[in-house]
Amino acid sequence: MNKIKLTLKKNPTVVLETEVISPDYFLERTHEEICASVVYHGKREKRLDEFFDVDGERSDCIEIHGDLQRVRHVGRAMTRGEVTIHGDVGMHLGALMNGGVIEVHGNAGDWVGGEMKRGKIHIHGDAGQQVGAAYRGSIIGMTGGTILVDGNAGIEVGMRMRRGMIVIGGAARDFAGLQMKGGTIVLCGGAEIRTGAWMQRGTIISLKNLALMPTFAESGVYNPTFLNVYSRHLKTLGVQLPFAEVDGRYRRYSGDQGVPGKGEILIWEPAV
Amino acid sequence: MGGKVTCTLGEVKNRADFIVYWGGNPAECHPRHFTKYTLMQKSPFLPRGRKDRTMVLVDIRETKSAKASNIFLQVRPGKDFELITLLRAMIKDQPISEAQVAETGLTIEQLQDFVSRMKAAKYGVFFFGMGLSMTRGKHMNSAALLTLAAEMNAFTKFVAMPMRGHGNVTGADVIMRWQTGYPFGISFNRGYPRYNPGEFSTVDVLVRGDTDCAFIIGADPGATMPQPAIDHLAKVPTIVLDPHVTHTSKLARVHITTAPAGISAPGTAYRMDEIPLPLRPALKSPYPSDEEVVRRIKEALLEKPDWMGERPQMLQNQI
Amino acid sequence: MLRITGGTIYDPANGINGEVRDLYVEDGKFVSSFTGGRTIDATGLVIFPGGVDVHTHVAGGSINFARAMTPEDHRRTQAFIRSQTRRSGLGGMAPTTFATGYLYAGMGFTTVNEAAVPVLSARHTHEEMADIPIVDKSCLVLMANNEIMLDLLEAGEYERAKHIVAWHVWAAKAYGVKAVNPGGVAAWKWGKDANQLSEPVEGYKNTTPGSIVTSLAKIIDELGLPHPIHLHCNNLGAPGNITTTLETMKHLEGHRAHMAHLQYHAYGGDDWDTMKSESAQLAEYFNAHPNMTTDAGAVLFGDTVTITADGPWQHLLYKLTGRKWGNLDVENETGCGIVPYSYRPSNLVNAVQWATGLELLLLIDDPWRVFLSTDHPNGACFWRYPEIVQLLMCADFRKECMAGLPPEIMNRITLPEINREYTLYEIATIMSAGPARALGLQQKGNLGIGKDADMVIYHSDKDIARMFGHPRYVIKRGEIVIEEGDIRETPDGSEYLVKPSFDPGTDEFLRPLFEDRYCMSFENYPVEMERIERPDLQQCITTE
Amino acid sequence: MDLKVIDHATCTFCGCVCDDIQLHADDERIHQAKKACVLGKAWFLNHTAERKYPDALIDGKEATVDEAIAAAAEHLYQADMPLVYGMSNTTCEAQRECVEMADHLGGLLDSHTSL
Repeated sequence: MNKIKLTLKKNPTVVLETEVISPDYFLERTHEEICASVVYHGKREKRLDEFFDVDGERSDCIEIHGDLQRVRHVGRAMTRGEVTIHGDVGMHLGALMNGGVIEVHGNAGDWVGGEMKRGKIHIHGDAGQQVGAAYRGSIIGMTGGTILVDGNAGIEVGMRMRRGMIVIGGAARDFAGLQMKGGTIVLCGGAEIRTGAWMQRGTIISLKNLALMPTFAESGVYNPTFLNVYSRHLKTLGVQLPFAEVDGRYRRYSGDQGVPGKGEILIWEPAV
Repeated sequence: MGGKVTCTLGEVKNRADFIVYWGGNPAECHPRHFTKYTLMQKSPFLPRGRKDRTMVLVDIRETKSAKASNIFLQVRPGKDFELITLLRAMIKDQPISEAQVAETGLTIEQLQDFVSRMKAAKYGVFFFGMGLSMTRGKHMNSAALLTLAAEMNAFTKFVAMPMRGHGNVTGADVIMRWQTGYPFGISFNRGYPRYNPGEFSTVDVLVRGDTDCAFIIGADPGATMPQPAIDHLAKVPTIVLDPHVTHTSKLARVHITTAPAGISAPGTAYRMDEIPLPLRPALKSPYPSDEEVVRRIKEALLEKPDWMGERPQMLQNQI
Repeated sequence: MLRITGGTIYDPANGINGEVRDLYVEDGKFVSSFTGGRTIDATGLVIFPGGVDVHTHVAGGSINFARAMTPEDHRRTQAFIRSQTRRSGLGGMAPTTFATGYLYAGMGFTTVNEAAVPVLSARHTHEEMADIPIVDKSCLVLMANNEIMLDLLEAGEYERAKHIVAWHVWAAKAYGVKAVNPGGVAAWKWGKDANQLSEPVEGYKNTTPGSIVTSLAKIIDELGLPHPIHLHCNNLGAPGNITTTLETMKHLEGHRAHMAHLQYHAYGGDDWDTMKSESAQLAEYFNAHPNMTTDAGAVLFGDTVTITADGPWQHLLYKLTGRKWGNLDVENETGCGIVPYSYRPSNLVNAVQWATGLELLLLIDDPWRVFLSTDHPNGACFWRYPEIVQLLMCADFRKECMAGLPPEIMNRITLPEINREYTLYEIATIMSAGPARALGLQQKGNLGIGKDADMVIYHSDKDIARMFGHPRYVIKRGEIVIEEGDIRETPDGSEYLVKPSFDPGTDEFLRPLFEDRYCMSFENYPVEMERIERPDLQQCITTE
Repeated sequence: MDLKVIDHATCTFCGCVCDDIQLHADDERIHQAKKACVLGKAWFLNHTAERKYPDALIDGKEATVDEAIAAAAEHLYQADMPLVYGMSNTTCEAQRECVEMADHLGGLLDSHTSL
């Protein structure tokens, strides 16, 4: 398949902002046009090929190699195609994304999929803070799509999200699901404190025990059939969600009473 | 969604009959706050002054400010956010049990009493300090108290205000807002202001090494910031303007001594409630003012060739 | 020296209605003629005096509070990139100061009046105004809830109250006096509101909102301020508030008055479900009472942030919308509330508001007495004025817009029955000549000899919104500031002030009261003249 | 010796910004700060008009203000991502210059608030 391959050849000394690295932008552009795309090294306008070797043209399939920790806004607002990154990548990966697939074989910075609408992001390593979250002052975070993080994630996972799904394979830090309005967060490795704080609606599923806010009230045990559906969906994404009664059950908590909200947190209790 | 409900300090002086200090120690950090604004003043509405006012201190330890208070609520360290969220639930008559309250270190009776006093107040005010805003949860702790204050307005008049330290930090906040739209944590690298605390805030920027030259004025990060941040300041060219040769000056490439504001440099400063006040310097300094030095650096920059080149006048879509 | 030849001129102040004439500018003023100099060929173009906004909120504590509350809007709005000579800025619901200047000038406005300055934040307001480039500015100090003044009125000490008002105008370096919700803000500080004009204000025995209005109007007339009392009536935005508004107007008989954002005060009905427009009734009274001017406070559909010194209204909005809310109470005078808000055509209340603003503009006969405004940013952002011009000039376009409203609105508004279309001459009146006259700024809104050479040159265009949104040239005091959308120059504007006379003993009288009520030193309050960038002191006038 | 008296002086040590201080000063130092609190007194009395520090330092060596301004401007001009930080203990007038400089530099701008 026709594909554009970018290889980092010069390490940025400060932040490199590259919202042009996006399938939508590259699709109709020639090799020379891609090479000449404007990126921002700190405050200075530079050509993309000052930092990357560029191979290929006119494709919505992008493969990037190198340590991109300082490279931000890759795949911003993309609506189609694929971006595959071999290495770590910086902030705002796939922010405002509206379709397509991003895969990172490495770690990602903060704001992965910030306010994204559609599409899929898979981070094989760790992610930073504010995965799928709302930007400062926005009322709504992620409104659709899927974010998978195999490793750990920072604070405020899914802050103010309304729809969509976030799966954290490892542990999340504080405030996962902060002010959540809908959608689903699956925490395979549990989370630190204040999970679901101020949530209005939505579901947080944790496979590890959680220290919950005092404003969540236990509302019974739960083996709902919809988890079966979730489980099958998650299986296609490579995530195992237990749902059989013989294996255990989910304890259900509702809150956050401080709002007051109608969110739910389901915590898996394996059968003894 | 909450919001921010606040007032000027004169309103507190004239009207506030219920004053809560949360995570701050005004007796030692803002010594005249009690006497000038909150507790001791009499007004037509509060003719008996201190006797007409109730003060509550919420803190993790019994500081000197506790002596001035009518009620001291000792919250367990790191449980402010939980406590405020419980209060948000209780003012809305959500069922809260003794067990839910336990982790805050307070009893349900204490919280019920606090809630009923808040609701009975004619004019309530929360002042919050760094004990709230700088502990785990940071801006969310402040947001929690601001939200509680906003929600209390369904019952009575209630406001909240941060106890800003450090002289004129409020002025910086106010000016950045009118000139850029944002209070702090700003980047101009795309030719217009963008805002993202965590991305553009200084400690994060320094720790990640996202800057290659630092201009420091009216602050001494070399004495207060985490070591990796200080290390980066030492690594890049750092420029310091300060009345003293500071810790930061010692690791800087350039230090310029300036006249201290309000002592020997004239100008304006904003109080914590965003009221501007003129400065009346008593001394003549042998050093130039910050204002003069920064203006001259700016003028020197303007004389250099334009590095930016042609850019559009305006963008419809920001990044 | 600049000459503009062959343009079609609309200059209502001099009765010139679409005549082709040449204009000559020297040293920032219009002159009769000269030879040489640069020439702009304006053949086929339309020339207006520069726009004047009589009522807007662009500088000071409240708009700056609104900026803090809406970072999400700053991100989605237009960004002005800095150049070697120009600062960067952001537009949107609450634009930054620099962008405010660029946006106003960009649509041909050259003078703006900041309508609400709390006594304590005057110094702040002036600092912000100094950072609004291009346009000339003035501001109005809030007085109607000033506790010291109210106490004096209560005690019957009218003369003393007058000195207090004059002292405050000068101390704040203001140009006039704004009265907001008289007596109501004082009550709000206890979580209450003053709704009845004849009932005593909370904490007073004799003083009523009505008596405050009458006294203040009289004081301002006697002081000879060029701009009359600038009044935001009680009960803003409430269904059925037409009664309050008409009663307020009766209290103003015999005095000059400017009624701010009348749209918000022209509702019938008993509650939100029955709310309807009473603009016809209001316009009828208004037409018969030439002592008053007004600005529309029109609403346009879309997002904005509402921000007024009317705390009670804002708390109601917060409860209605459940959105973010900010409130800032300033001691002894004012409170301001801030709520981001979206006006939607599908919302019956919003649709009534939209129609009411237009109805007032169309039903008030005399364009010299009703002015274009949205009470920026409350009804809509100021940079959307060209859309209102289009609605006023094109009845068909209005009908098109009405087709999108809920059908049940039709018995609540009179807009469908109005066929009036504004002429260019009338637009020039409500956008420039009229507000300049109401403000008492004789050098503005006027293309006559000796006046400030502020003008806007439009392409003649059937698309009215485009014509008024994208002028060919904007000229400020003889300098081309905008050319075909490009910002050419960003000169500093002047600030208009007045110094009404007051008893020199006022300081001594006021000092103890001030220090008792306020929380800053009396000496530190008055804004020093040297703090005002380019002050322009205007004379007080004699009114009969 | 007669001390100069300044009424209604403003203290910028903490966020209270008390503006009712009476200062008694000679040419060299402030001897009294009436009404100021213990922190404010220390603030006023510890600053003097003495030349305690060199005018400027470049790479640790004494320099003139002119040289230091030129060096500062050059460092800032060369940087790809300069940072302007602090602005707590200074005047609004200086803060406005700082914001303008950051705008011109295309750099980062931040205050103590972000800590």
